[in-house]
Amino acid sequence: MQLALQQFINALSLGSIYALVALGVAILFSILRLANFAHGELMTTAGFTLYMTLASGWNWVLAVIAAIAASVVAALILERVAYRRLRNAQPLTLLMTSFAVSVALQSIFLLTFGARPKGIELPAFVDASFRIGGMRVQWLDIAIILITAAIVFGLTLFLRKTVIGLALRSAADDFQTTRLMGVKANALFVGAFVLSGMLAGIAALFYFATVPNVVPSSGFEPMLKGFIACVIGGLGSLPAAIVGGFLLAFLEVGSDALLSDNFSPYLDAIVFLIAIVILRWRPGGIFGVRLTAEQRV
Amino acid sequence: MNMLAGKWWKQSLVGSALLLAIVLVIVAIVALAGSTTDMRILMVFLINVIAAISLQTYAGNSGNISFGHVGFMAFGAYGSALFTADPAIKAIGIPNAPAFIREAAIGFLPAMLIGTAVAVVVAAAIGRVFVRLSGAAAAVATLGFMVIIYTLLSNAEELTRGSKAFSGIPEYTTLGWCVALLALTIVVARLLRDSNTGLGLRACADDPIAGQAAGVDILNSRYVMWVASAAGAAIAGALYAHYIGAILPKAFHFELTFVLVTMVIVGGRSITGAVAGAALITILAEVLRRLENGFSIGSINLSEAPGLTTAVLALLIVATLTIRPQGLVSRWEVEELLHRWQFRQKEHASVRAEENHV
Amino acid sequence: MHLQANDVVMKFKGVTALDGVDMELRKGEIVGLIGPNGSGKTTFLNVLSGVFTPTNGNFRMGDRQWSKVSLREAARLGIRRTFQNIRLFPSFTVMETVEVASAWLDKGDRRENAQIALDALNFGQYRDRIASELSYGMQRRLEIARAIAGRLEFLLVDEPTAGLNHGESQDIVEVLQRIRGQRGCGIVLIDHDLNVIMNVCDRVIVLAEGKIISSGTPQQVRSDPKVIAAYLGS
Amino acid sequence: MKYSTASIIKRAGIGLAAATAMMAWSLAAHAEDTYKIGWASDKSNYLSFVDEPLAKGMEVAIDEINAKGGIGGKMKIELDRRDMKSDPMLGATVVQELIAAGAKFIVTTCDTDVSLPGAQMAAKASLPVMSSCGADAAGPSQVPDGFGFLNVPGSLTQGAFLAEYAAAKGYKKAFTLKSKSEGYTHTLANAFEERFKELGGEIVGQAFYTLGDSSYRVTATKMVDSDADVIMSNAFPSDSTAFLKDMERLGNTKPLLLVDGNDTPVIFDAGKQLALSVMATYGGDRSPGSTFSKFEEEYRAKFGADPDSLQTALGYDLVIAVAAAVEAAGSTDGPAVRDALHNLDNVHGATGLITYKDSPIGKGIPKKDYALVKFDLDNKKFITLSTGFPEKFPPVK
Amino acid sequence: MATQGAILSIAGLSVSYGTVHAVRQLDMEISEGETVVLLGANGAGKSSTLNAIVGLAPRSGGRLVFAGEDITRKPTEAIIRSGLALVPEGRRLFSNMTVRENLRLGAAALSTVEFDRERQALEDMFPITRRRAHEQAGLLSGGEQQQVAIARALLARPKLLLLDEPSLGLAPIIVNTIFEIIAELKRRKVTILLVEQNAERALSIADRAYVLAQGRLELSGAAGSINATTLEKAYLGEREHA
Repeated sequence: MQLALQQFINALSLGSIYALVALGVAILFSILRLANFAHGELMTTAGFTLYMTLASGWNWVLAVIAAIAASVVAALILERVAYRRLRNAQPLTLLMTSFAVSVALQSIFLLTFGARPKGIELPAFVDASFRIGGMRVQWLDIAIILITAAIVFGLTLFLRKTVIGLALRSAADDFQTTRLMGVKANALFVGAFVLSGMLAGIAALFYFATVPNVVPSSGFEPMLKGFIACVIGGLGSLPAAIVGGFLLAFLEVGSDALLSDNFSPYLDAIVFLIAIVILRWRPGGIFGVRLTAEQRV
Repeated sequence: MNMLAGKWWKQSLVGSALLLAIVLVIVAIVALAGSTTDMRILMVFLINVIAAISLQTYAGNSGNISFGHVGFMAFGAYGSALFTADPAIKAIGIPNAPAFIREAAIGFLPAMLIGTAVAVVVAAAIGRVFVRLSGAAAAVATLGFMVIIYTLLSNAEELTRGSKAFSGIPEYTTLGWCVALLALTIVVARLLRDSNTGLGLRACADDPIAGQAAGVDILNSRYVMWVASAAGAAIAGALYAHYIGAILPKAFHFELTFVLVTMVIVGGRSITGAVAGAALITILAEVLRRLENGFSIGSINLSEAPGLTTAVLALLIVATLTIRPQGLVSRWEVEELLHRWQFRQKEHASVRAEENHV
Repeated sequence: MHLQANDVVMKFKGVTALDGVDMELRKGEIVGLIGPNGSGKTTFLNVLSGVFTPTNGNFRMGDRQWSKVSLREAARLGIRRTFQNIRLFPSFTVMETVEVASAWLDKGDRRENAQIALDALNFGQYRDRIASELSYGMQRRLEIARAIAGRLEFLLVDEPTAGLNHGESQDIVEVLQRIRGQRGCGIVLIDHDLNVIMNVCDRVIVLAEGKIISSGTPQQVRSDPKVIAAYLGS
Repeated sequence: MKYSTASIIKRAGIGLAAATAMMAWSLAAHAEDTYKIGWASDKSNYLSFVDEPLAKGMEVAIDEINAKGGIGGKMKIELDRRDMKSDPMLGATVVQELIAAGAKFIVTTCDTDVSLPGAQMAAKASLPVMSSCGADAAGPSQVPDGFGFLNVPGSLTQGAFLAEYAAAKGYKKAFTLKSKSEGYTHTLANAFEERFKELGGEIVGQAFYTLGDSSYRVTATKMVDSDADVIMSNAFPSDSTAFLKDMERLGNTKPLLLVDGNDTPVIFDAGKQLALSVMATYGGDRSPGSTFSKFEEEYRAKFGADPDSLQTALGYDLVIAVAAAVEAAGSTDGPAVRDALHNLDNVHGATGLITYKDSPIGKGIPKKDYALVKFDLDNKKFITLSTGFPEKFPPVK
Repeated sequence: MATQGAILSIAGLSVSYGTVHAVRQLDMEISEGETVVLLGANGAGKSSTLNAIVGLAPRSGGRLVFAGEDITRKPTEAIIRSGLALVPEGRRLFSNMTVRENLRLGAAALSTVEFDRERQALEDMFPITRRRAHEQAGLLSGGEQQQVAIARALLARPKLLLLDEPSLGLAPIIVNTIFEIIAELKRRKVTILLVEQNAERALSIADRAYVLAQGRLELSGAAGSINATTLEKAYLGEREHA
């Protein structure tokens, strides 16, 4: 029971990180139909920023702000340099472009920082934990879960209460009519990338708080998890991304905790298999719209 | 005479012959003028072309990308390698494998057929799931397939030595084999592409509603292409294994996937496109790599910028996709390109003639 | 052979687009389907050709009866169509566009069959052009050529003269009459140009708010006060 | 417009001419009096983080030898390192290229599996070939005619060494962490398990990870919850640092055994759990005056910084061993150098005495003493507890 | 030929989608406070004209001047911000968002305080927007949706309101409501350009009318001067042809 509870908290914490990554991916997909594989590199950017700022003795609060800012700036540069020209391109072209951008960024990190892991000097409180009824709970996990909840709440508020938030939602639904409301198209794209970059930055903070090193390829694994979460949840929908993130985490932790050691090396395969089985029954994801013939024939 | 008139399969054969002739010219030039290293690059290129054409048979016809085809290459590679490797080496390397594998020492062709058959059976068994997906869901699901195969192979210590290299594979892959199998691949891929199934599927990639209204069965057509392309990938995998002599699961992972998918996307949506993309990517990668090596000895430290090659290659791909999203040759095959070029020449000529009159 | 639609109802998210439509179509007959915007004409075509599954109702053709049919199955039954917003295969040549239908809905040499369909619409020297680069009028014609290649029992044509000038419209009218004559198929024609409808149709059916409000010869329909009211408002 | 097209072409032309001239010059430098070591190395993929420090260590050794006039005082060593991106196919191509460029000795990257096609290519050209730090004891046996070599004693002996240490400490129940992604990350742990059981221990749990995993929470939870009295991890950074962090947060108090891949300052990012940890590595004698400290001084003199991992010392050792073999062979001929290397006995390397002669592990695999070290968290230093070699270890498979 | 007092003047407007000419050489003018109706059969180019005015349809020629400003080359959002509002055909509400949220987007350029003020003023005219403010717009009936769509367009206090087929697909009784709303807007001196199929109703409310056929201006004049016979011809074709 106690072990199960412990693993439950593990899954919640892991799910929070996945959900944040998935949200960042889903925002760009819902508005631009862009499956941004370079999302992981935004996280890596934040990671290297954390490394550099903390290594040069910055206060951790400043470092955190710098990391998120770096990832937002990187997102904006990507929008301007790579994606703006491709606004009307086929989704497949967008997907391949983002794949290539991801590879290019990894190589640039390699050139700049080298391949050796760079240690991030995390403040000591990150490791703190407390006991409750014989169970050891990490403050970090509590923080991750609470902050993620706050971000989801804040994001919901932002998307419901601010004009730009409403416009982002309506653009995902009907881009033309959103422009008819006098909303600037460029502002929308920039807004979407800023949000996506911010989410990548925050997810990176949590990620690098658990992995205390950053390497050029750091972002790949969380990006992939974010994508799986999005796809099984239903691509293009923000709530689905969050649910997908937690679902994936519970799947992972559940199979890891419950399966016998013999299956444990197959964990990645098992998770993907379940994802594919879900897609078999719901090709649009669990909460995806059923793919019907286009309305306007 | 109009090259594109007559029975469709005649055009396929003419086109295949033309494409093959171009590849043969490249082969001849490298064989006559190239170094031993150039020959190796050529062989790898030929194997990659077979893999790229196979991937194209699915991706180019269906408009759906697959990140999973290296999994089928792995089936071809391991399937063929297991049955041909020296039993003495297998006795040490995989002592617990079933005897019919451990003791087998069959020829290249039957072994390749076994590898291909395994890939086809797997593709046929799982294909129905993948053909229903498109876009990002298809990308993630096929990526998942690749990870699953990779994980299974990495763990199959008893059978394949797991993540460790499986060696002692006879080096059967010669230039002759490569060219012969490439010829076969081109012809089959062309016939499939131009067949009713391929034609209908390509139409649906352009507009699924209109395609179905013209009677096309999308899912079954995709399924046929999926299975056929798995077979082609397996053949490429077998050639790979018997060229390199030692294989490991890591060889069939993200890196190779990225290379093949890039070749196909950069090339365009045809068999000719796959060949053109493979040629372009191979040449670019080689030029960049040699530039790096060439400068590594002197005082210029280009070699100290090792990520540069990959970065430049990736940025070139981004540039290609931005400038020419439809790929180098778009949707055309080589004989169609020729025909269209002639056609345009004629049009220009007539315009010029008219201008002269005035 | 008759194609019969019985009590067809189509609802989208609570909006009733078709409200119990009964219709009988006969081979060899050109039927005009008219009505104000939003009256359900295109929806009826979509239901008939398998794009949408109707909420209620069924169809019968010869000894076959169905309530649900896919786009592809409808095509195989010989119920062929064009689209209001032209739907070609943008990367295909003219020849290939028609070949698709010949390949999947016909036996024999698909190129020969496609050529026959193209010739029926005078496509002569255009066969190697890219469909999306044709003029609008030619694209409309190409859609018809594709729709008549292979099995053809009923041809559903959705606004074939939209955006065309008078000469081009006349051309389309002649083409449709010729197809009817040569192939003996039934044709359902939706068009906003009532001159076209009145000229070419044997029978006209008028839809308004998802219901048939009038039908008969063009003359009968034209002088039906209900029709005039529906068009001009009450 | 600042530059005309013509001037750009001209500039490019000059650049090209300069490059050609440089290549010609470099070819001329391949005189008879140099011994070229060709290295198909990973410069840009996931193994580059070990090949980088290895390269620096090799440069230190080459400088040291060349300063004395070269091998035997007359033959300078030259290193030609080319990128094979951890791609086995490209690895074979690069080896072929290096052979064509006049390399007499081939070094491959730090993974015997990825290196194998290249190694077989070298053997076909009758050149000895050594993996820069690959530890799979089966590696050399897969290279024909005895041309294959390792630079380290391999994972089997290290696993056994850790098991013998664990048994001597009185641990009875072990929990292991390993990954099937690489040979190194599970063969070592397998050898540990085998030897540990042989010595009466019990393996109460096994956990698997994938290279690059971010979360070890589930694994750590299981381990802390288990009744194991020792944890053995086959991970290396950054997996091992992430793992140790998660163990810390779950309040683990069980002792941990780590492997040589962690012999780098990066491991200190893992924090407090290192106080509970013991690591197997090489180079036990790091006292002032030892070969190790002499190497460290030379390294500092050349690069102006402390070596950033044990791999630097292994790179140094590689060149020292090769040079000794060439000197002993009195020839640069491939088979002669091979035979001399197989007979190398007690050569002084930075990590201790190197012996290939009559190797108890397998042909081509050197015997070197292991060191057990603990971690000085305040000064980020490794402190040697003991050195030794396992009494018994599993046979090569 | 832009005259004084014209809020919008259109000169030689052509719209083509690729090779399709939807509107050819159209001249039109709307003065402040006027209600103008644009009539024509299906496909005559009415919606294309409206879309071209706000920059959503590709303008292949002509000049558009709105409130003294040349808007010919401006992007949609800039045109909207200069004081135009379009209620598009089919309402196009954001169906997953609430009524209130839809309204808020209609006043994208306004501050929250300004929005609240405008909204309250409008809620009296469109009680539905208050009563069902927090319901999903997609769940409203067609007539209710149309009211929300009109309210949404009015929020930014446009100098000119473009209405595209507001009665489309609505039951006759609801059509009455919509026309009452238009009449009320007219009384409040809102300048309106109305595209409508229901010609009689539209003419009864409008000051002036333009009739399009096949993308060309067929006739124009005071609403009263256009009678049913002329219209019938434009809509149903000449009787002699039949």
